[in-house]
Amino acid sequence: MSWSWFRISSLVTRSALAKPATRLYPFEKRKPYAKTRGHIKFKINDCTFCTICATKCPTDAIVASKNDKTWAIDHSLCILCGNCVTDCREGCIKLSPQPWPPMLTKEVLTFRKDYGEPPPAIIMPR
Amino acid sequence: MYSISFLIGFSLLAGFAVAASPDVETRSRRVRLSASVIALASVLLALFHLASGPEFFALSPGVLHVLDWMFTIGGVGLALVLLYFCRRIVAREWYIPVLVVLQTGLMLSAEFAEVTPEVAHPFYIDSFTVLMTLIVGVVGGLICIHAIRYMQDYHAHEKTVPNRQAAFYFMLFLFLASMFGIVFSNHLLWLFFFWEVTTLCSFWLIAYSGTDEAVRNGFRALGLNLIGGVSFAAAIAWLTFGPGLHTWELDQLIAAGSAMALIPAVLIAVAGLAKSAQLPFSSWLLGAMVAPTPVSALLHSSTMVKAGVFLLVKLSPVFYDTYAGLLLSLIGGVTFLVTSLVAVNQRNAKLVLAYSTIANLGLIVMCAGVGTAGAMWAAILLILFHAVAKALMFLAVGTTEHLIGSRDIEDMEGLVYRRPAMAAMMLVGILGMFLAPFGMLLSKYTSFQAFLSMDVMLGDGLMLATILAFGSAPTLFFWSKWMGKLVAMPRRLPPGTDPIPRDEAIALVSLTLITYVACALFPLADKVFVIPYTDYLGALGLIPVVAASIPWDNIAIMSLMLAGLFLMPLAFWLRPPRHAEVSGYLSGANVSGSASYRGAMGVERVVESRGYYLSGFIREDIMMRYGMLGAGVLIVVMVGGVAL
Amino acid sequence: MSLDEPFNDLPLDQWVSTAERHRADGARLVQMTGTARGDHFEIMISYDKDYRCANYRTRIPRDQPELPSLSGVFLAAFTYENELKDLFGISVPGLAVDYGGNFLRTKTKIPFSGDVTIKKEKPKKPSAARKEAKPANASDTSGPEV
Amino acid sequence: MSNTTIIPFGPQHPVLPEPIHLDLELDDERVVQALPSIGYVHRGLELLAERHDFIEMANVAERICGICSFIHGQGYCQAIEQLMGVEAPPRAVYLRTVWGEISRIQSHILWLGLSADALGFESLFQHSWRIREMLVDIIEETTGGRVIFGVCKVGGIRKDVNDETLRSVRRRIGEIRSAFDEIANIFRQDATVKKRTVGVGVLSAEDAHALGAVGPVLRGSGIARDMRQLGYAAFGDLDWEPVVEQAGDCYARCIVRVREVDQSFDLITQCLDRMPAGEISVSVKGKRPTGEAMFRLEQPRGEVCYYFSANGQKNLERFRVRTPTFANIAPLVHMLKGCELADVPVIVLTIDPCVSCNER
Amino acid sequence: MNTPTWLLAFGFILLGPLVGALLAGLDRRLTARMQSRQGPPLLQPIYDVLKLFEKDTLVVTGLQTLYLWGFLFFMVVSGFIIFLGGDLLLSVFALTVSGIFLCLAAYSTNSPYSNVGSSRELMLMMAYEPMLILVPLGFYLVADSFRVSDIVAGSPWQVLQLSGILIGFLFVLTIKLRKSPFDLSSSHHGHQELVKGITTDFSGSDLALVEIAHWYENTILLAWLYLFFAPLGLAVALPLAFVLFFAEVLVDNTHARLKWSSTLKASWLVTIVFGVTNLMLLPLMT
Amino acid sequence: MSFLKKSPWVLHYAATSCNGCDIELLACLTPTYDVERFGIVNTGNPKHADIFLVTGSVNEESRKVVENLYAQMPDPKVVVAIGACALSGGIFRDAYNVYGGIDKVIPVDVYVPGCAARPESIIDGIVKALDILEERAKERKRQRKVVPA
Ligand code: NFV
Ligand code: SF4
Ligand code: SF4
Ligand code: SF4
Repeated sequence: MSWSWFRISSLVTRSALAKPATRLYPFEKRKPYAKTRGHIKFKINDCTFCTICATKCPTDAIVASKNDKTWAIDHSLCILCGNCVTDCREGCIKLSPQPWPPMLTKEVLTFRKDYGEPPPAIIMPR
Repeated sequence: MYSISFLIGFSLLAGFAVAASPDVETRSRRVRLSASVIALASVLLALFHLASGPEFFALSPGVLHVLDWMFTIGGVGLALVLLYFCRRIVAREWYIPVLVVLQTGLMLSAEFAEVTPEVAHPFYIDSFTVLMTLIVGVVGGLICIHAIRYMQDYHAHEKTVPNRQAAFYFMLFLFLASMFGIVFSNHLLWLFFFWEVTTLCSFWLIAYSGTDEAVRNGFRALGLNLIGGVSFAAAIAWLTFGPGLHTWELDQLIAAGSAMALIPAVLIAVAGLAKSAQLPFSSWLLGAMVAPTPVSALLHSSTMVKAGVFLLVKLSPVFYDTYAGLLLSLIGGVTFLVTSLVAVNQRNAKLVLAYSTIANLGLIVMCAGVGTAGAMWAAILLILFHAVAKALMFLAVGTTEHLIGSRDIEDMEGLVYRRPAMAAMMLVGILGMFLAPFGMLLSKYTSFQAFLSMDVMLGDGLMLATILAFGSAPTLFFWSKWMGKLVAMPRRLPPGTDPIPRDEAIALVSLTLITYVACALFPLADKVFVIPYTDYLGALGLIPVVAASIPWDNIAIMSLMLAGLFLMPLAFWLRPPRHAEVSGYLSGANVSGSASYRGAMGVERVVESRGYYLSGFIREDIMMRYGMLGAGVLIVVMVGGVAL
Repeated sequence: MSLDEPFNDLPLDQWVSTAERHRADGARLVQMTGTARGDHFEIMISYDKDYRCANYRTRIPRDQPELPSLSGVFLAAFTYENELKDLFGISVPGLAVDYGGNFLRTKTKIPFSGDVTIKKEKPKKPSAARKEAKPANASDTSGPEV
Repeated sequence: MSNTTIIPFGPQHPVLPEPIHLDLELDDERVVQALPSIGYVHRGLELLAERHDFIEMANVAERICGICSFIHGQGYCQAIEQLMGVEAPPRAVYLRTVWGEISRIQSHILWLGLSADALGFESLFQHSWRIREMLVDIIEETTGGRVIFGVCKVGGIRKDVNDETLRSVRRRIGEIRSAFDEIANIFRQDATVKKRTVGVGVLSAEDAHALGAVGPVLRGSGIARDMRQLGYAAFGDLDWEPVVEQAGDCYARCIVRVREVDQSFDLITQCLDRMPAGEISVSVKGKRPTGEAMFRLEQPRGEVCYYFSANGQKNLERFRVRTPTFANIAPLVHMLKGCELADVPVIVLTIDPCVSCNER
Repeated sequence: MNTPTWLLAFGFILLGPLVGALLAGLDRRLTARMQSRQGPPLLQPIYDVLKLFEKDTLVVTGLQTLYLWGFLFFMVVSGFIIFLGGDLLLSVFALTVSGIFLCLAAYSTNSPYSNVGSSRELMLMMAYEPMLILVPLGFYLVADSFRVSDIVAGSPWQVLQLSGILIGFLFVLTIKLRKSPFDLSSSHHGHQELVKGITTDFSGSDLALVEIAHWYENTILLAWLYLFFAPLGLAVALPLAFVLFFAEVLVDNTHARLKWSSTLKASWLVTIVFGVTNLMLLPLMT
Repeated sequence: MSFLKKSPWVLHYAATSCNGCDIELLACLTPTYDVERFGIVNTGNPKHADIFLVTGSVNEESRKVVENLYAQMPDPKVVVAIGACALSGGIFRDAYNVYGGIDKVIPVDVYVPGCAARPESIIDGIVKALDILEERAKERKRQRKVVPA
């Protein structure tokens, strides 16, 4: 043992006496940063079903169809790159700072224009 | 008296009878019969002398005279035989014949001295002797029975070794006879004769296979034991010619106390140290491991080497509270510490056993040097438990070697599954060697107590206790490691099928039972074998008397532990828990259902776990060299100091 | 950066001698790799000395893909050569530590030799999605309330 | 019979956060031989260049590895820009440099934590990661991701960072720096840490050179080679020297990283001081990369080499990454010989192996 | 041997693990706080063990459960002896036997990690055994008995007389409690070269047995510490023992793990320098 | 009540992941998130684990490991797949050497999306897994009552 021991012991003792650095997550939630990429949020209102977002998506997480007026996203595929957000000319797609919650089954969230607003989610289990 | 002569005489005759057998069958039968008779006779003798004080036997002058002459002639004859064997020695060992001549010369000069001391009681029996008789008779007998089958297998394996089994058994029984002689003789000259006969037997049996190595090791054993012999002869010469004490009787010598008897006692102690392979002399016992295993079991662990410590314990009252005694204890201590550590290095089962034997003898020597009742108590019980457990271990290793073809501890992996019976017996043997609640550990307990209450100089007992504490640690390490190997899951070999040969099984099972029973009944053993002896010495005023040392609740708890050790496997065997079996954790690379994994380069590899030998940490050669040096210095100081 | 460090063509028989020359020069082996072309493999190698790279390229035919090993010159080459062996199926005689094609273990053997191709698939028709569409199970799938 | 214990070390092993496998042969505890085998993280992402066009491919490049993710993205984008002959605006270049250094610090602190853990120094591990988390907060605030930054794109960066944030970054960097100093001194001086690392896994300068070691492994052996000296991004304008240690043992490599963290703090401050204003990206519409070239960058673990071959198509012809870990495998095998079992994780960690980089 | 001591001894069998579990819980909590973490609830060790009983038990060989029972049994015996006021040296021996059973259990499984772990455990036993034996010897010299009941009734100055022994004991306590820098054979937190060392191949109820035995061990070791101060009376001795016990947590959190050879050398050195020297000087102090 | 819920021990394996999710997982264990609050311990050993946390898109080599680790975990157990890779292969799903998704290899109970999955999501995922774990424990108890051993 040498004097160097006191450095770490002082750090450790100070930490023991101070408040822990822990964020008590599920009980206390912190405010997300504006830029945080949590999940892809879609508003169908202005969508023209041009499918640009679908082609630009590197993982094919988005499937859009003009004929059926549907737009679907598979959150299990999305890597939150944000390409769709920048490429959508209508501004239908936003990045929400909240992460998509864990799922019990992998599901595709499908939006269809006919249902109007607010769009009910339609699920297709894979 | 008759029982004594019967034991010595019958053993000798049995030797001749066995050697003269016309064929193998007859010989086996005769060995079995004689061994049983010897064992039975020793048990009977024990029963007759149960828990009694010492008895001394006088002989009529005529008989005494005849016997005296016979022993003299025998002594000379022995010297001639040894000189005859010496024709095969190499130049470096020129000192052996010199030693033979020297000791015979000393002997004869004593014998033909002008005034020789009267010997009133040439033989005696006391409870310690009874214990030794039981060890020699029962354990020795069982080893002889074990040897029957073992030697057949041995010759079947070792084609090049000339088959001299007739002579082999003769030597074994001759050895038993002389062991009985040693434990019963009160006449120092006779004792010395028997002593030398055991040396001869040991030499011959070590060299049995006739290979260069065996012969070389045989001569090493002979040479080192002869140094002890010369020292013994010198003691006798001192007792004959020297000033002061003038006696040829062991009990007189002991009774004379340290003031009078220290010089001859120290000289005899050197002989005892050589015989029980204490440190500067240890190398012979390691070399002796080339002998067939029953020989190792009989001579080099349970009986002959015990003769050395037997004598030391006998002389122990002389050493009580003397510097010589302290030095003796230290020699034992150094031996204990060094050999325990070195044993960690070994993977050859017989070498482990050899080192541990030396270590345990060292422990006994430590106790002998202290010389209090407690120490003697510990020493005597150590002799008992060690003899039984070690014989069991040696025989088990021998049998296992024939069953699995190796005496390497690593090859005994998974013996519990491959050879459950063998493994169980070995486990009992190992447990007996070092674990609570078995006897060895008990004796250690008492040794601690004895050491702490000794009082030669400041810190002496503490020194010994510390040595004991440090020396026990490696013992624990290598024995547990061995047990670990036995219980490990076998990775390759399937269970063996061929049964354990009957003779070997008899010996092994009996020894296992004896080990267990000896532990269970140890309070009895202590009452029967030790207390009468120490009480007698106390009554003579040679040592301080103390009350029995182990309190009852300790005994109760130890019985509880022993019962636990017995009942738990039983309960487990009756109602085994049913759990799903999977293969071990191999970092997720398992090949399913086996002990192999997908390794680098696309090969499938079997995992292996070898024991730790600490070979980079404990260096056998260096440790032994320093140990020898240290113990050598201690011996020189002891002898020199006393002589001055 | 390194547009000014072009790849020099090197005949196969100078492969080892060039390495030896660079080694004597005190250069360091930076990397080795390959590319599968029509009927041959290109093997590229780079040596570095004082932050300057010397790059070489050699060609070995597909029907006899054999490259002399440099692991005798630069021991570091053995990882690259094993990789070439595993990914391109090039045999490298004289390899110091030869994994025998088990260094970088892949599902398809020698995937970089041009047999494995990964093309963009056609996006699925969402009509397929509609067929099996069913109403949402609100508790599981509703996104976070933002 | 031999006295070797054979142990499969990995692929799943708590000391290794990532799957790598070593066949260990031990005598008592001394390593007689250690043979690595890899392939647990091989995805074959170089071939994904056939699947994704060169713009999308930046996303793949970033996901070569989650630790050195940003510099992969940066290297990829820089290289494509050069092959296309466009130049990213200076603000983008400076921000890239800042992020690159932040990424280096977080990688080094992460490594310091893991190596403390391998030494059995749990509290030091926890405290290192506590400090790393402060850094991750900066990353999240400026980029929106915690480990995958996702800010680089061919032609510049995606999102600007406003000056107010930059000022707060500057302040926070100072705080982190003083928190880190405390930890750094423990790594530098603690007796048990030294006991476990000094003289362990020694790699001489000659061996390091011959075995092709890179990064802190090479610099820990006394050879000053740092690819940032090539002057890519803003490094040409900044004022710094490569960090070198002479001993070549685990301790030296550890100290190199500790000192590099300090150096990176400096570099970040320098960049923030000189941060140019202006555009953050240029349009690359209609341009395609052509030609072939090799590019080198300094990752936290050392020199990374990219090889590109493009022929004016949307998809690259060949994309190849030689990562620093790959170059450090040979030195690792060399160092492992003759060490002790307890040293294995320490030595393995001091090359800071990144298996997903290594196998791509 | 009167009624209260019997009560104490049987009380140990029943409540010993509970005390040990709380010690373990406190230990974990304190460790967490030292690492700036919130840490688990105090009863976490108990939850863990109860959970383990709910899990399946996978074994490599059925025999391993037997050895683990041996481990637990001898551990209980060892503590029983102490709380009965019995023989301390015998208690050490029982503790050793129990340790060996744990090693046997680990040896009997197939994973090289547990095998190396038990080899290391044996090495550690070899390292701490001499010191552990010196403690009763020291008590014997001051209290003239190995018996706990006599030691408790000894002189209040004994802790000063045995200060070297106490230091040595604290040193090996670090090994016994499996704390860094000597956490070689199994590990608190899974990040070491031996995975979980000795316990690698135990699961479900088998692992629970190990945990319970460790709880007993905690209590026993606390009792050992208590013995040093026992003559000072419960009110002084117990807090002191607690403080020293938790000083080990600080040690745990301020050291990197050492290697086995350093451990062996260090502990033997400490044993000699503090333990043996203390014993040798003892006659001068009395 | 089942104590499984109070003391979930986790095993983490990076099956062909890019490290991103693994770091986030490790971050959960460190002071800022400290999942030991819930009794969660990273055991590093399948035989002690209740929850299997897998990241990455699984290739041939890691498939064998994942299967083996899963088999070596004693029941009841749950599997949590973390990150886009583990859910579906993410960006690598077209690469030639990956299977894409842990559920192609072993049954997955909870899917935690994200690239990389954030520590908060991972904690949520584990909490979800706890309910399933408890459900399984209850189920087993019921079965045990029906069929006495
Ligand atoms: N630094 C780095 Fe990488 C790269 N390139 C490398 O081995 O970490 Ni994942
Ligand atoms: S979301 Fe935007 S890009 Fe996508 S289909 Fe609708 S309008 Fe087009
Ligand atoms: S964020 Fe990226 S991956 Fe996700 S849907 Fe948009 S384009 Fe696809
Ligand atoms: S999901 Fe994203 S961050 Fe996670 S392993 Fe896959 S590529 Fe890496």
